Amino acid sequence: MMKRLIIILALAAIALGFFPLAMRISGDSGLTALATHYVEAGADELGAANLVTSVVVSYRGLDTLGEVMVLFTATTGVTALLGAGKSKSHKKEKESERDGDGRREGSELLATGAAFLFPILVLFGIYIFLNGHLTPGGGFQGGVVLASAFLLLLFSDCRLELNHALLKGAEAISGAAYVAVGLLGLWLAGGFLDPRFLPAGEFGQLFSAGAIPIIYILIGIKVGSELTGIVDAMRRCS
Amino acid sequence: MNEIMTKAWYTLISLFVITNYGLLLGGTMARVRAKVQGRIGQPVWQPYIDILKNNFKRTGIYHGVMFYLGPVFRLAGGLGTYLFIPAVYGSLVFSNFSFSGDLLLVMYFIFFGQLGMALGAGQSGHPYSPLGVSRGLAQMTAFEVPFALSVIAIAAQYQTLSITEIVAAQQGGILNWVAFTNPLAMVAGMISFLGMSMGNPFSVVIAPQEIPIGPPTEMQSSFLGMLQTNRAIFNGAKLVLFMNLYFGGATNIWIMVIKTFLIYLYTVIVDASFPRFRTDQSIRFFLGTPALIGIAAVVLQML
Amino acid sequence: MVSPLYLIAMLLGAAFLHPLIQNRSKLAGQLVVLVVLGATVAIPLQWLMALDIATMQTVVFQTAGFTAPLSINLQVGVEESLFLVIINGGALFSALYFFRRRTREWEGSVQILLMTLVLGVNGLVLGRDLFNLFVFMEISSLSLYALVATTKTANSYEAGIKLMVAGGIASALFLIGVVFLYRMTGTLNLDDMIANKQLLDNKAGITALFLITASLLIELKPFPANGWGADVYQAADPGVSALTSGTSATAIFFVLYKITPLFGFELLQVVAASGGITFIFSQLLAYKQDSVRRMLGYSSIGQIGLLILVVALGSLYGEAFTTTMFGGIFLLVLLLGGNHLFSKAGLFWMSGITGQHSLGTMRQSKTVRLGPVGAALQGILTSALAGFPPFPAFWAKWIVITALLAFGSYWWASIILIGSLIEAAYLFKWFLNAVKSPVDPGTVHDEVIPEDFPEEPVKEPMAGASPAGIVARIARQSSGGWIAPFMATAVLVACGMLLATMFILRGRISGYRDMVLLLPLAVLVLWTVFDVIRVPFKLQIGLAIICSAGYGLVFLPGLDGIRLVFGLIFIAGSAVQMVPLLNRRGHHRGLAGMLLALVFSLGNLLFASSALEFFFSWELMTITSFFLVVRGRQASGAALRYLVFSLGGAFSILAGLFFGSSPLAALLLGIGFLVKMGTLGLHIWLPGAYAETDDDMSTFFSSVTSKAGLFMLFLLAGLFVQEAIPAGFAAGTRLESLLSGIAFTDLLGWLGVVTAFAGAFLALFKEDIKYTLAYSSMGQVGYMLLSFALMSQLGWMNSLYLAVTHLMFKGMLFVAISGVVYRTKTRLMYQMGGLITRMPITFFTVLIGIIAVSGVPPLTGFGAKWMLYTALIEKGWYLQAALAMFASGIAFLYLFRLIHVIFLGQLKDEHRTVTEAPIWMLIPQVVGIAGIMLYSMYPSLLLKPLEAAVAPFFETTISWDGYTVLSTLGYWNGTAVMYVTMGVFLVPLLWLLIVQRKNTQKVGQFNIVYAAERPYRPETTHFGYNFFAPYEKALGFLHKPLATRFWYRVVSVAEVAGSMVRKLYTGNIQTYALWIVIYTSILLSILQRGM
Amino acid sequence: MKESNMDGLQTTATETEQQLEDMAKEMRLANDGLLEQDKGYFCDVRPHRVEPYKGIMESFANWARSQSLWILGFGTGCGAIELRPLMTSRFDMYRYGIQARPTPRQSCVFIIGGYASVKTLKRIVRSYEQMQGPKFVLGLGSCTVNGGMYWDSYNTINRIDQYIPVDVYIAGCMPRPEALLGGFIKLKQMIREGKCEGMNKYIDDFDWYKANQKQIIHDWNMPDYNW
Amino acid sequence: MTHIVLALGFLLVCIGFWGLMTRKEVFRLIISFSLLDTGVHVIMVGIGYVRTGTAPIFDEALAVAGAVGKVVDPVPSALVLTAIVIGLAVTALMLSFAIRLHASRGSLAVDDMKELKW
Repeated sequence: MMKRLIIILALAAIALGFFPLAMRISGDSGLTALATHYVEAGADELGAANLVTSVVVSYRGLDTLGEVMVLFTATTGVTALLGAGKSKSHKKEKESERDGDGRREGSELLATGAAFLFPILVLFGIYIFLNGHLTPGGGFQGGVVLASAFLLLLFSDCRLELNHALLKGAEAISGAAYVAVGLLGLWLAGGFLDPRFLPAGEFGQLFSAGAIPIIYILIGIKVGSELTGIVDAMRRCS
Repeated sequence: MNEIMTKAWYTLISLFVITNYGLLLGGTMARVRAKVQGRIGQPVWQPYIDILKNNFKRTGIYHGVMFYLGPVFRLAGGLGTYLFIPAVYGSLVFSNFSFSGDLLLVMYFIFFGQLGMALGAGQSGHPYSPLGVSRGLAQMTAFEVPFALSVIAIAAQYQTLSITEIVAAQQGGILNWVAFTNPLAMVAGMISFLGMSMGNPFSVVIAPQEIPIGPPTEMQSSFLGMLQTNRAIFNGAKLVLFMNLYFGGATNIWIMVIKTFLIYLYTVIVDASFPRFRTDQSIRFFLGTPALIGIAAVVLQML
Repeated sequence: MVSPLYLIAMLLGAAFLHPLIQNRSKLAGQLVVLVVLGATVAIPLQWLMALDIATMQTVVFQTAGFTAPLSINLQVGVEESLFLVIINGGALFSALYFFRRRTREWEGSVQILLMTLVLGVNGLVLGRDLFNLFVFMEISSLSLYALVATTKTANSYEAGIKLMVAGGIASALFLIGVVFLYRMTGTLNLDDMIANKQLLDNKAGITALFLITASLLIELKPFPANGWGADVYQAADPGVSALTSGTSATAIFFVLYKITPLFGFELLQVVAASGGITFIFSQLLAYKQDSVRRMLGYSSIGQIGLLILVVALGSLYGEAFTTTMFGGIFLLVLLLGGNHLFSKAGLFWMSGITGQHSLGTMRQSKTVRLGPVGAALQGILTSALAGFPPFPAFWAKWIVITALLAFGSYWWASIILIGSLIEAAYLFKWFLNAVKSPVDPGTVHDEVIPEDFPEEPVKEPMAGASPAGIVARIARQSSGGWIAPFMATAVLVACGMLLATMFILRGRISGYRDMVLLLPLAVLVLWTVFDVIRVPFKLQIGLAIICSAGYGLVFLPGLDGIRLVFGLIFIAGSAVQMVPLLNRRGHHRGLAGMLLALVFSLGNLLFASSALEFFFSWELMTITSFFLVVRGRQASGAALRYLVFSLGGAFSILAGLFFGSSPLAALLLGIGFLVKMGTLGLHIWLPGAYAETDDDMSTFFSSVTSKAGLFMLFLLAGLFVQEAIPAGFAAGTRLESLLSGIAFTDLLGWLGVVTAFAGAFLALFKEDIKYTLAYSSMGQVGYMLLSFALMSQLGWMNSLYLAVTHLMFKGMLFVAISGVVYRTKTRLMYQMGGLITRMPITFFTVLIGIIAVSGVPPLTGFGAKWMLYTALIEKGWYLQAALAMFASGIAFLYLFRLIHVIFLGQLKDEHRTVTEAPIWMLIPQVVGIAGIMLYSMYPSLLLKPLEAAVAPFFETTISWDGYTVLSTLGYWNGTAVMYVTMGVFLVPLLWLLIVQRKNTQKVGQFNIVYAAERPYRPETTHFGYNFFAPYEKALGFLHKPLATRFWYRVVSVAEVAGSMVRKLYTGNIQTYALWIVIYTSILLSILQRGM
Repeated sequence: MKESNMDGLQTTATETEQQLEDMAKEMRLANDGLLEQDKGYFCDVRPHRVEPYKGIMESFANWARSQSLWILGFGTGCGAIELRPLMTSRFDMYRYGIQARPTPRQSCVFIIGGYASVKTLKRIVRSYEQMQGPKFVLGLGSCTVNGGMYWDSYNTINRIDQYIPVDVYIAGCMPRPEALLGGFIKLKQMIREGKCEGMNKYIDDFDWYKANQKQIIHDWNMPDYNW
Repeated sequence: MTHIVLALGFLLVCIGFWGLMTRKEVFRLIISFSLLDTGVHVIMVGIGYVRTGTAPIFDEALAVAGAVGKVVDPVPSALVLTAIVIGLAVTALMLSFAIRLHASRGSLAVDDMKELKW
């Protein structure tokens, strides 16, 4: 009880501490100088309709690269953690299968639904990251949708074995390609991750905004494969 | 060269006097002790005969080099102690080698003989010898404390450590003696003198039957004779020292004889009338009242 | 100049492609990692070459083709480059560690994670965009999270989850802070934000800034919100812990360092407080630890806390720090951070390689005992971490304390010093547990009564002497990851040497006098090379003797007065005392070099011209002598005490050096020097250190090094003539006005005489011969102190006289005794006896020695007594004189016991075949005897030079009349005394020889009167045990180890504090979270209240 | 050594060595009563005669000896009870230069205080041998003469002079202190006359004495001569 | 509006903290952590809010010219995107830790995680 009290007090103190922060900010103060610049010049500079995408992929491209890296690190970590138990859990799985107490088979409904939805989801995912510079969405979102497609597939068929080499390959190649694109920017354009080494194209079109779509494609593939990998690792382990 | 020869003669005379005086004093005191006990006692010259007899022993044994040298050290200590003290104030013959050092030298030279004897006793291999040495040394450190305090008080009083000058300062009447000008120092010093002379109640060092007379238990023949000679000389030296420190010294040999006799008489009477302390008791005794008296004497000089 | 983007791109690409390469060839994958990490070190090095270091040039790299606030930029400057070299170097060594360890943890994923971690930290160091920093922080954090789990134990998962929760909270706080900062300043760029700092000068701004700071602090594991951190260190693989503590934490710290320009006064204070509290409490916690890795973890946390403290204080007191040294605060950060990174990582690796887990069980198990190489590595790493010279932390410590004290920031200075002391204590405790033999009880107790004497060390086969053998050995040892700590050590040593050269020379090479201070370091290096190429030990020692003699010949003639006296003691004394070592067989690695370095550092005390030079030599002396003490068979407890006390003293000196000539300086410096001298109350290290050292080196400690403190007292004597409490200060109460009259000299005098008494008294009851001598030395030093404190001509002469003669007779005694111990294989006196027949020369030495020590005329000792008492009475210190006399009486007791129980009495059966001590041990004895005899015969030979040395300081109170020295009180003619003594000795001797010429039979040892029986065993006939039993009965209450008890109490207070504090760490993840929240909220409310 | 003997080389050298060794062996005591490992603790030199001084010197020495009789304070038998009154003021032996010493090393008179049991005899022999010569023995009481009332006891010896030389017997059972003083005066006379050469007698008949002693003392775990 | 969003965000953060400190199972801790993270994201989005602003995507409805004042701040949106992914990564890692912990200890109770302390 005492502990609860202390917790409540500590939280109250923290909340009180946050108070001046919240009071300081209001929605009326307008954009910051930086945001103003982005809004005013972003479209011209990069040619992407989605300003957030411009910021994410180009202005703050390094962040995104880092973000990909974070995800990659997490995947590596998850694989490192869960991968080791692979053979053991496999054996266990087989044993439990023999005992008739194995993983529950996906229901008919799920199987059918998954078979039906899978291509649509994949397509949707690809759509999202292809149009990341135009509409809400982007590489990450697309990648997640892709991964959810595979997740659905994995749910429906518990014996499904994904092609790990392919996953790994896709992951590695897309990541390396992203870095290569960044370097191309450094060599051919203004700086590292500068997408403008490709022509900006026509504003609002699919093939526009320089290398941004390429980057988003790579990110989409990478995120998709990574998340799939994570989910798969967790599935096989638990 | 002539000077050295003269000094050598003087030294011999001085030593001759002190040896005979010490021996006779010892014999007399044995008689005094006998009187206290209601006996007649041994002849006055008995110490001479004992020393003669021991030197006339036909055989002897020794346990090793240090055993051999122990009595030599002891006698050297006694002789040296005496020779560093001016025995008679103003006398050329009895000034000895007091020019070599002051009171501190004498105080530390006493250790010389103690150490040598202890080493000789130690090499005998007899367990009782070191037992006696242990007791003796332990007791010695204890009675050194009031004595040191008393000496410091005197040194502070006269601002000198030279025995000659201390004696000189006490000339001119009985009231100039330290015994009267600095009675506390005298009391402390005289109590520690009891310990130094190793009579009762501080005689546990040479407990005759418990640790057959302690350190010299293996000593015999000429070794023993030498120790006995030293006993006479060393006693004389100590008496002369205390006389010089507290009782105005002596301007001629007769005054020295009288004063030292009286001082010795005092220790003998105490010896004859008290039982024995254990070693730890005597240590605590000396570090108690006598030390406090000594401190009081010193503090009085500091004020 | 290579763009940092290539660095990042390279790491990224390598990480991404690694799985593919790994699939092809495992080795290729590993090589890629090593190459890439190597490149991460090489690139910053290239930057360093391209940049202008003097002006701390920085170059900014933009990304995405836009300039800074628009896009993310990276900054490469001298600071970043240096840090990256260090951090990446550490990571590279880590990779090597993993690579050579070849454990199953070293999988492909771990290699990737290592690279991502390095990527993250590189981004952290280079990035100038706050959000970008967040991303990189997350990369490194995630890598760490995953790495923690590499041991695949339940504990590591548990620790990982705790770490992630804490890290999650931290990143949440960081995010909140970042967005608010963005909103308030309109930028995410750090430089812009610093330019617009005034925008943040309000409550919300401070709060947002604080959130970021708090997040960083939490990542750096502040007290008390750091239980999870310690858990991680405990559970993770040591290699990972090394990365956590070194690479990751250093980088995050660098971020904190980067954003400090944003901080206002209040925030800096809060940060400083947090850092300081973390530092001190972590050290307390570590002190109580049993688990090595957790202990190291706490140590890391503490060190980072110290870094934070230093940075915060540096920004607070900017000018004080920047004016002192080049680069100002950055240099400090670099030194401390780099030192910590390499040494701590090295120690973590060591713990991993040798499998050290629990301090408690290490001593019992024989498997983790370190070999010579391991011990050397761990010793160097530990010394570096503890801040001994010449390692970077030493210089940093010096700068920090200098600056803090210059600024008057005493509390921080004392916190840093106390914390460092505790740290040194537990680190070296670990070191000792790792290197000491199982025979060593390792506890800290007074007297060891060894059951049996250990055998001679097994002689190492000299098979590896050929070059091929050396290569093979190095290769063998470098497998299993040894390469990593080795490299770390090499880096630390190299940096240390470089820094030492830099600091000591300070750009001036005005002559060999400056170079001489570096000599100990050169010696250490050179003799280490000797060890590696297997130069025979005897040759090494011989060279050392020649070198110290050469040192003396070259440098001493330039000195005069008191310096010359001590120079002779330090150098000539050492050269002679080294001779017994020639007796040793087999190979003793590091011994000769360490010894010579000690001699040279002692000698350098004479040449130190500035406080830094002095302190450098002093600390060098401390650490080298510690490593010599450690070599003793059962010395670990003693060595630890020695180290802690020496270091405490050194810290006291360090603090004292900056108080000019105020009473405080006198107090602090005095304490430092008195510790070295081992005065009562500060002495409890002394008996153990002197006694438990190898027998042939005890003499060195007792007769040579103990004089260092005295020498410094003489040098700074002017400090101590003032009053302890200035008169103006004590105008108030009666008590104060009473105290104000007390001069330091009075205190020192009493301390000296009480030490003399206590030393003698404690020596009295020791059965262990070396303890007896050790306490005896303590007592003798007490006399020296007393004489020094007299501040009169005679007093100083006596102090110097004692210093010289003590060198001779105590050196002689220790060497003689070491010979006895060497032959009899026991240190307990009552087990010896009757050795006079077997070792006559040694007996004679001891005889001369004890006569000299006890001050019995006619030998030199009496001169000291005479001068002492004369000076004391002249000064009016009567009671001191009386106590000194009592002490000298007691000294006589133990000295007699020493000679009796060993050499006289009954010879034991097992010693019947004992022979005289080896020739090498006899040489110093003979030299000593010759010296003593010469000075006994002609004291004026010694007294007159001493008089001349002291002459400039005091009025003359003594005069000469031929050989007689006259004082105002008395006189002493040493020559005459000698002649008279010889005369009175020879006469009875001749008489005895004549009378007892014949018929005197030498008899056997059992031919004694034994109450008409015969003795049966020498053991039961030898009186030696508890020799002064009556004394113990009478005055035994003085024998109670009050000082020891006091210090035990101090230690146990620290321990209790540690164990109470660690109750905070319940191991419950939720409590940890609660602590984080409480920590944040409390700091926040303090901060907001402060506005 | 032996090998070189057999070779016949260096015969003369080895022979002289051999002779020297033999001589040394003669001077040595066998000390058979001791265990082998104990032999090293004791001096094994054979005691030898010491001739008195010649003429007046010896007379003077004997006078000094007779005037300073230090007795060993060792009560070997019941007769020792009669020794104590000698120290009292009634008899006051100090008048005659007689003192008690606690250690045989410093004593010159050994008073055998009555019967000597077998066990005591060993101590008597030891103490006697440890006294430095010249040394004198007073047999106190009849038991020392012929065993007295214990003449047929299984545990006492009858004649002490078969084991150590006795200078003066004081007959009686018990003799009074006065008789003891009488014995001392007799002893003094004899010393002055130079008749108390018991010490040399003991050396001369050393083997006989030893044989007698060893016949009685069976647990002879001491050297043949206790220096 | 901003204040409401911010308050909501902070409330979520506090709920997350509360959950972290009171729920007794690792899985729930992870959920609490997600809540906390979500709260932070809400705050971030709330920060970028501009009254009457719309999404910063240029299309027929939003011309480049004069867009200032009509759009919300794109920067926090970009940031939150990254933050979300990072949160996801952390969550994934946490979950796999939980899985491993459960496999090795057989329990996910917080009170069973006390092997390491002091």
